[in-house]
Amino acid sequence: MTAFIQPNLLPALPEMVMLAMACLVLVVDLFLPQEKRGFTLLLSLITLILVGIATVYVSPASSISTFGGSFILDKLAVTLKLSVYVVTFLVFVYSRDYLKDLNIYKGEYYVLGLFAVLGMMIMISAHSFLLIYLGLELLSLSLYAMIASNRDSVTASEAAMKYFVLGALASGLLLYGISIFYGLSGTLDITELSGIIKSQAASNPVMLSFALTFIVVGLSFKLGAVPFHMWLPDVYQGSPTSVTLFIGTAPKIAGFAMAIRLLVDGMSDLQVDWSQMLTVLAVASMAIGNIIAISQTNFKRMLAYSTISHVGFILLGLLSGTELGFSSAMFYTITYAITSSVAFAVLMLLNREKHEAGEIADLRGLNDTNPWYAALLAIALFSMAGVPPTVGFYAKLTVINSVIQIDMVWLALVAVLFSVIGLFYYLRVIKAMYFDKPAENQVITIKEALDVKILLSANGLSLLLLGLFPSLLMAWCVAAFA
Amino acid sequence: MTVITAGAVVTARNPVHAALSLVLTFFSSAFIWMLLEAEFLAITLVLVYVGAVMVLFLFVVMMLDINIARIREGFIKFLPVGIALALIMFGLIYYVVSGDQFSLESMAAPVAKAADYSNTKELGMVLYTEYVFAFEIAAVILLVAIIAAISLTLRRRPGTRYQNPSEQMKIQKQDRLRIVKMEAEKK
Amino acid sequence: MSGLMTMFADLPLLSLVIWLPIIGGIFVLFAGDKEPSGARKIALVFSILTFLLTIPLYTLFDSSSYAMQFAEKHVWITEFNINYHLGIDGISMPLILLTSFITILVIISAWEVIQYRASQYLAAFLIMEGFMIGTFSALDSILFYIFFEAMLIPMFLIIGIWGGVNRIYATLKFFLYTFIGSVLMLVALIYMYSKSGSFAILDLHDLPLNISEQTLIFLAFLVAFAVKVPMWPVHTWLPDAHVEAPTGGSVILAAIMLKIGGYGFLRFSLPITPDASQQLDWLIITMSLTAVVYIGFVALVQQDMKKLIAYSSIAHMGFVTLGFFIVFRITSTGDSQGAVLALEGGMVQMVSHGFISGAMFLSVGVLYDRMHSRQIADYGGVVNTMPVFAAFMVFFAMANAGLPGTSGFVGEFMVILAAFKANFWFAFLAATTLILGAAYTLWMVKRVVFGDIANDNVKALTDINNREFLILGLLAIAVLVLGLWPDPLVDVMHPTINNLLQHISVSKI
Amino acid sequence: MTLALNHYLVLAAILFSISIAGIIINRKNLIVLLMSIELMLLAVNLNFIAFSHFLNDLAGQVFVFFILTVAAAEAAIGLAILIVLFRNKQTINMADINEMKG
Amino acid sequence: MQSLYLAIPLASLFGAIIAGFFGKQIGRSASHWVTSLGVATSFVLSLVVLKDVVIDGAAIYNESVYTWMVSDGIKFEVGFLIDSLTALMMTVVTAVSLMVHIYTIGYMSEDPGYQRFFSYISLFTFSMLMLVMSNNFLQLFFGWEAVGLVSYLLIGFWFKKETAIFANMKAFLVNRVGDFGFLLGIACILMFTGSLDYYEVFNKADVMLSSTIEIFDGEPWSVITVACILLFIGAMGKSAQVPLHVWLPDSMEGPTPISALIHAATMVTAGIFMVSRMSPLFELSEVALSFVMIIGAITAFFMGLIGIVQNDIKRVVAYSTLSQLGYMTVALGASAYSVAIFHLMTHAFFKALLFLAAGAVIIAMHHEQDMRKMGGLKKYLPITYWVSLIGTLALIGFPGTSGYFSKDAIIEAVHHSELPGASFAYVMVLLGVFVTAFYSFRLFFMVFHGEERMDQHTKDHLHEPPAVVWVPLVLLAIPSAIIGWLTVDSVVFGSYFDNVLLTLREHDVVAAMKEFYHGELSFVMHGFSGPAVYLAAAGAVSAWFIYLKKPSIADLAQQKLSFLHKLLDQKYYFDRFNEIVFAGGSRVIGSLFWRIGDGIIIDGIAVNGSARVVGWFSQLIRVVQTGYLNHYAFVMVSGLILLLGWAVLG
Repeated sequence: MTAFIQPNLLPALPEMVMLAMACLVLVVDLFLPQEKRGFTLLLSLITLILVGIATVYVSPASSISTFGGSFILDKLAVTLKLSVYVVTFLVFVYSRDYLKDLNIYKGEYYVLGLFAVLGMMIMISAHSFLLIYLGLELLSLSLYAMIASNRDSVTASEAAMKYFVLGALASGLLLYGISIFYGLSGTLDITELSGIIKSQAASNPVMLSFALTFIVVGLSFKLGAVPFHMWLPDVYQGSPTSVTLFIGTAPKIAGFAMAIRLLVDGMSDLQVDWSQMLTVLAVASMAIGNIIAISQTNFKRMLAYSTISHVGFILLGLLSGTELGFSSAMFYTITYAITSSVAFAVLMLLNREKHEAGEIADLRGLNDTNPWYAALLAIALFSMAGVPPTVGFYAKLTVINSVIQIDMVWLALVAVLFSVIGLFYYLRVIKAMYFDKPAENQVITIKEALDVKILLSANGLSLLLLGLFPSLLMAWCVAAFA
Repeated sequence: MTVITAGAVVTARNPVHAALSLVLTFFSSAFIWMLLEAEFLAITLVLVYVGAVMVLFLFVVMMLDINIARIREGFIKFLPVGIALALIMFGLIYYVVSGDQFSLESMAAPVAKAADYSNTKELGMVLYTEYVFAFEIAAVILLVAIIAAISLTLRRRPGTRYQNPSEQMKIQKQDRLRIVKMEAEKK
Repeated sequence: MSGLMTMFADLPLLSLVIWLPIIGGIFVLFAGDKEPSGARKIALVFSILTFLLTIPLYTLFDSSSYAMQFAEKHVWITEFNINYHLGIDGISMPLILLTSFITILVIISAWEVIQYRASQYLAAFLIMEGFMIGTFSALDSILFYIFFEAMLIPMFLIIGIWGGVNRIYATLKFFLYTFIGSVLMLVALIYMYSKSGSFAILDLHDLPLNISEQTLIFLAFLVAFAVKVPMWPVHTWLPDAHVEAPTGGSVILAAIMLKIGGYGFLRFSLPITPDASQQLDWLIITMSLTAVVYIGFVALVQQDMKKLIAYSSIAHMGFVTLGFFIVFRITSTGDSQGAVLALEGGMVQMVSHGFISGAMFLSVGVLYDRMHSRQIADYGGVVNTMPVFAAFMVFFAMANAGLPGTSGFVGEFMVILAAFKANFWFAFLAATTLILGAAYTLWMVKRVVFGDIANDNVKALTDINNREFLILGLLAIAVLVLGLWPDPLVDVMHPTINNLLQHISVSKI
Repeated sequence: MTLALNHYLVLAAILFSISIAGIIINRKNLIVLLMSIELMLLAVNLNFIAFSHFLNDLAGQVFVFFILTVAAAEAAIGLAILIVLFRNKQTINMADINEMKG
Repeated sequence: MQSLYLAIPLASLFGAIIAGFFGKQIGRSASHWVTSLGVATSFVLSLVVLKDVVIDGAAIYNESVYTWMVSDGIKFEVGFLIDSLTALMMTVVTAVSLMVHIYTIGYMSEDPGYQRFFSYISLFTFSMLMLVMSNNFLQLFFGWEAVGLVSYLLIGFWFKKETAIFANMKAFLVNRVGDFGFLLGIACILMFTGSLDYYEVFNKADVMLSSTIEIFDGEPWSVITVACILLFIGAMGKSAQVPLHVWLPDSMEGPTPISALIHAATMVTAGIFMVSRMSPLFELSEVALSFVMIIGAITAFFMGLIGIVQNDIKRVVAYSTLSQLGYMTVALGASAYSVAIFHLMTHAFFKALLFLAAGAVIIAMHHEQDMRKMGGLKKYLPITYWVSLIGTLALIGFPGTSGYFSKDAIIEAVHHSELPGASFAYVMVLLGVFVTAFYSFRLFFMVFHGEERMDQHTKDHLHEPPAVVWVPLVLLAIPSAIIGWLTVDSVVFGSYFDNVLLTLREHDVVAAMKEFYHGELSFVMHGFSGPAVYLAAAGAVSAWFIYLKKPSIADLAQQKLSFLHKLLDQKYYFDRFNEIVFAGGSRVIGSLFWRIGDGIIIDGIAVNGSARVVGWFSQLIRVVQTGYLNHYAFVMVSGLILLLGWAVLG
């Protein structure tokens, strides 16, 4: 009987705070009447701030791990967690009025959101298959529920169902891969695993790459890479926009973390294999995402396809297998999350009672009625398209740089050519906002709350700020892999 | 046995039959797990799955009034493709796992555990020490499942009538009483 | 005066002229449309201030040196060794002055004409001015690229919001066309960065590259800049964009944005990939000459004034690229006389085309504001009702046709002279512009300006007002001065061009 | 005959393949789909336990423990969503669930 | 000295600017005063210069005024070269211009564009002076194009007239064709000599002589020949030589004073002047000289022929101008540059006279230009009649008139020339003499003699024009009559052009002629020994016979020779050809390039096509996203299997 060593709990402080607060919110919310729901939001936001403080408080100089090595806290984790908080914070604030309009302004949204954040935090810090799996499931389950939360919506429930089934399938595949790795190594711990893979890489390549494939598929599903993207358009379109906003932002960061933990921390010796696979996936994602997006008329669905193409770009950074590439991908992921939060937020603002704004046509003439929001959305779209001086340009620059550094110029060319195709559909949205006149019957009035306006403006302008001074974020991303 | 029942799960015409086949599959798997000295899990499988989850499934199946007749249409169309895919899948996995690496020669069956070995105890031991964090998370996951299930399925049926006293108190005259002014008829 | 000048010398002038208009644009945006005259005044003040600030760039310019002057360098993005590095030499300085000058005119030209969202319109131009100046003064290729791309956004909006009926097709085409070229350039830049570890343009000049690398990089640059210039056969966006753009947009597009392509060839293609440039010069020369001849014929049959001028722009820009790339043919004759002439001719042509095409578009704008038609057939006998305007129009048309004494002549003259050295047929084909250019321009003038009053609309025309007179007059003076005495312009280029020539004559392989 | 690890793995593979076939060929009934997923998890669990046994390492069993937990939670949520869906569409026929496509 | 030279063109420019920009403010009379005084100043100063050169024998002045541009070590300058040739040209230009200014005061007095007109002709004087005074090719080209511009503006002066604005565009474009060659010629010279300065170029002419250029692969041509022919193409445009002559007759759409000034006396002779100026180059290339001579000869004869069938009074004079320009060109080709310049000078006077006289007739006839509606004007317009007679006699080369000296010298020069084509040219110019005499007197008789064919209303208002009109006529008639006698000695046979016009000894036809030359009188007498005089007389007599004595012959001839008449009436179908082949052809090519090249291939297929392909592809593959859950799963699993297969088997 081995002596039980009390694990160092401190690194997990943020998680604990989050859990405690989430439960608090849950309980408090039960006793709140509908009209005081704002308090739930406030409490949730406070939670995020507290957790943020806790994260900063525990942030280590170098990486530390605890719980028998299954939990790790390093610079990467801190940065990613903080960005998750920030994005979630934004999402929560933006969602308020939308939820009210849709009459689903309930505590569950925030509680589930907080739990999802907890799941993401675990994914980010996890350093064993088990924790990764659990974090992933915690996140996924929360998301399924959030999507379905608009219970009267056919599309929402359909989206939830599709997401659920495919998500379960994907985690089944992931688990299968994990089981094979377990069989090969006898361990669930990623640090130990990487050592074992190192010793087996030469002797047992087929087995390893076989197992690796499942892992990659699982990851690709989470990120939404082609051909494991099928859920994404339907889920984006079908979910309430507030949830789409959430799905489209923070979980991407978590997914990225998962990819780093699994592929980089755990299987860096299989890099040749997963690089190749990711190359295929990246090209397919950029191609399919961009091309299908062209023929979309629904804004959310279009953004879904655009997300797929962006995933392709993130994969570009990852597949390069260099520190530079990882930090680029990280930069890309975080900035993409920030960018799409602006896009969805503006869309949500356009939402009116009984009419869910989602079509590109709904944006017509926005510049005439709300020039400021039109400008913000335009900035976001240009950023997604990678047009300087927005941050999207810089993000693309870094990932393309990372593939060129490994002498894959052709891949860079493919990437930029598809980004040109991509530009087209972003421009179509801008066209609708700026060049078209609003239809007679749809004068868009935005009920803007001041806090939303301020936050959204700051959010939008941050795209420019980061575009001009990418070092503000890039330094962190580089440090995370130094 | 497991295989046959599993096959039955996916091919059964009636979802109830499918569910029952699944129960059988679980049972047979539990035996295999026993064989592999994972007694605790085998029992859990039976208890949790057969006992709880599958019952839940059956509940839902029964609860939802499903038109069974329509359910089988188009089944055949996808059958060949599905089977082909499954066969390829299996072929690939078989190609990999049936290799020498996992044969008895390279990985002998471990010596059977002593009689006083308690799988449950051992499991409990690690669960609350090494995997305590994971355990907590699992708890949270269940919590989320509860919240979700409740929030999704619990609803005020629009058909049911209930009183809301505070609403009733707030009633004003003009809400109930409509005074219609009529113009005097003119010739 | 000298005290004042030294004071200017100490300022970060380039940064000022880049950011001042951008800040001005933001001010104008906030001024809003409630009181459009306020926005207009702010815009005008900022554009004039910017122009005044660019004057010291000329007066303080040391035209005996090829070194980058007024240089500013600040660390910007450390992760990629990207610096905020500005500086100008003899080929960028004139273009900056051109930019700041033309912007003033554009702002004035919008004065009463643009009523719909005037503040956004003016702001777009001011912001674009900053970007364009930035493009010309950037010494870091990423900085260049950012400005290069960023200016597409305001232009995209200008055409799309204030443009004509078919504006959406035109503006999308414009944006996508340009973007496709520039992304390839980006890849090339990053590739070179991976080789050299630097994005500094001057470092790239010295970066050794083998011939296949050079060829690919050259082609990437070619696509980027050829689209911008635009060269045949990637020119088709330009007529569409011009036709649909509002007057100011056309002016900026023709007068300055096209120049960025030409500038790019000088700043990037030639010095970075000299060997590939030499090997592929036939390609560029063919494209340029095709532009001159083919486009000349196409311009001849246009029914739309703006389209005609747009095509003539393409043809004229053909001289720019021709001038830049016949250099190798000239040097290979063993006697390099003519090479400098060719390069400087291309440069002069760019500046002069800036004035002339701007003036032509403004002239068409003057008509359009009155009649709301660009169709040549709708006009006739304008001289009867608008004599002063007609005088300007004929003058600019003559300048467009390359009449000596106007700036339009200088560049073409220099390039044709140099082309003769390279090959008789180059000069022959280039010189056809004398005929074709005159033919399409004068034919248009004949149909629009001369003749008896064609219809009642023409009869109702009123002659240009003081504001329009001011714009056209300023341009006419510029065109004339440059035509009668181009030396001040050419003089500042000598060291830079000589240095460039020296540089490209050394193989990188 | 002693069962080697291979045999268990092959069995798991068969289960796994069946479950995949089940997901694909099942065009009509969502519930069966959910069951197929349970089947897949079972296959995985079998893998884990077999490995755990042959490696003489408890970690695999712990993992299975958690998978079971999660699967239960998943089933609960899945069925909840199913009910929501059914209430909205009066069907769980997959062929009818294609509101969104393209 | 330089300021004097500078003042000459600037005086005219000043007038032009004042009248042009401030014409409205200063009014009509002030406009004509300021411009006429400006030109008068130029004229007086030109005389001073002429005196300096001729009498005082001032040294050749060759200095730059300012540096236009320096590039590539080549100095592009604006400067003056003042020698005897320049002085002569300046005097001729300013003299004729002054006359035209004065004449215009009367001629245009009722035109609304009065100030504008004065501004233009002053501007023209300035441009022409810049052209002739230039010491380098750049400035030459400047002036060359500037006079073209003013010509354009003046032909289209009555911009409401559709024919006028067509004619001015045509003139400009045809000139541009010439300039096209001219510019290439300049480029050729610059590239082989490295300079644009006349003297530097002439000094390096041997470089050009010794170099070759392969315009077509494997066929080295002498650079000097190429350069000279290219330059001459410029001259062909400006001096209206076949086939670039088509613009000149149409240019008669402009007001008559400018027909006199620009399209007869000065601008069209710029080509002649230029070739003379370049004599040190042309001398080096016999091919080029032959080319020049043949073109000139064709022009001289065939254009004269057209003059016979024209009924528009100005067009007859215009074709005569063409023909005379041909004569000058022939002289150039024969290396008799001084003779060409001599004819240029005399022609300037008598042709300006003829045009202005025609103008006087036209105003008298209330802007009727058709000769068939004139006749018997002698008694109404006596002064005009007499000056016209002088002009006509000078034109046909009546012995003793200025035209006689110059034309006869040309014929003699050609006669002596031994270049290929000279004998052809000789026949042509001789026949040309007959033709010239014929159409000149045809015009003369149809206008001033015979029955009065005008209507009554016109007849009632016929009267001699005002003094401002007839005084210039008289002033021009004097030199037309006598200037040949006065100057032939020095200009052609004397030393006037020594060191200015270069003739190689083997080409020196003038030297050959000198052997027979013993003073003006003997020259006149000598003429009777040649065929020219008799041919001229025959021409005059036939004209008298056909158009006065027996007018029926003309109609008969027209019927009998209908083919020939039609050919001439249609001007050898040059215009038709140009309109269909060049103008029409360009438009067809343009349309093809535009609609097919740009529209279909580039935009349709490449640009929109690729966009459409992407769009189509997008529609195609979005079908995969069926919305069915099991399809989704199918895609995912397929992806998995592919990856697995690749990982395991690959």
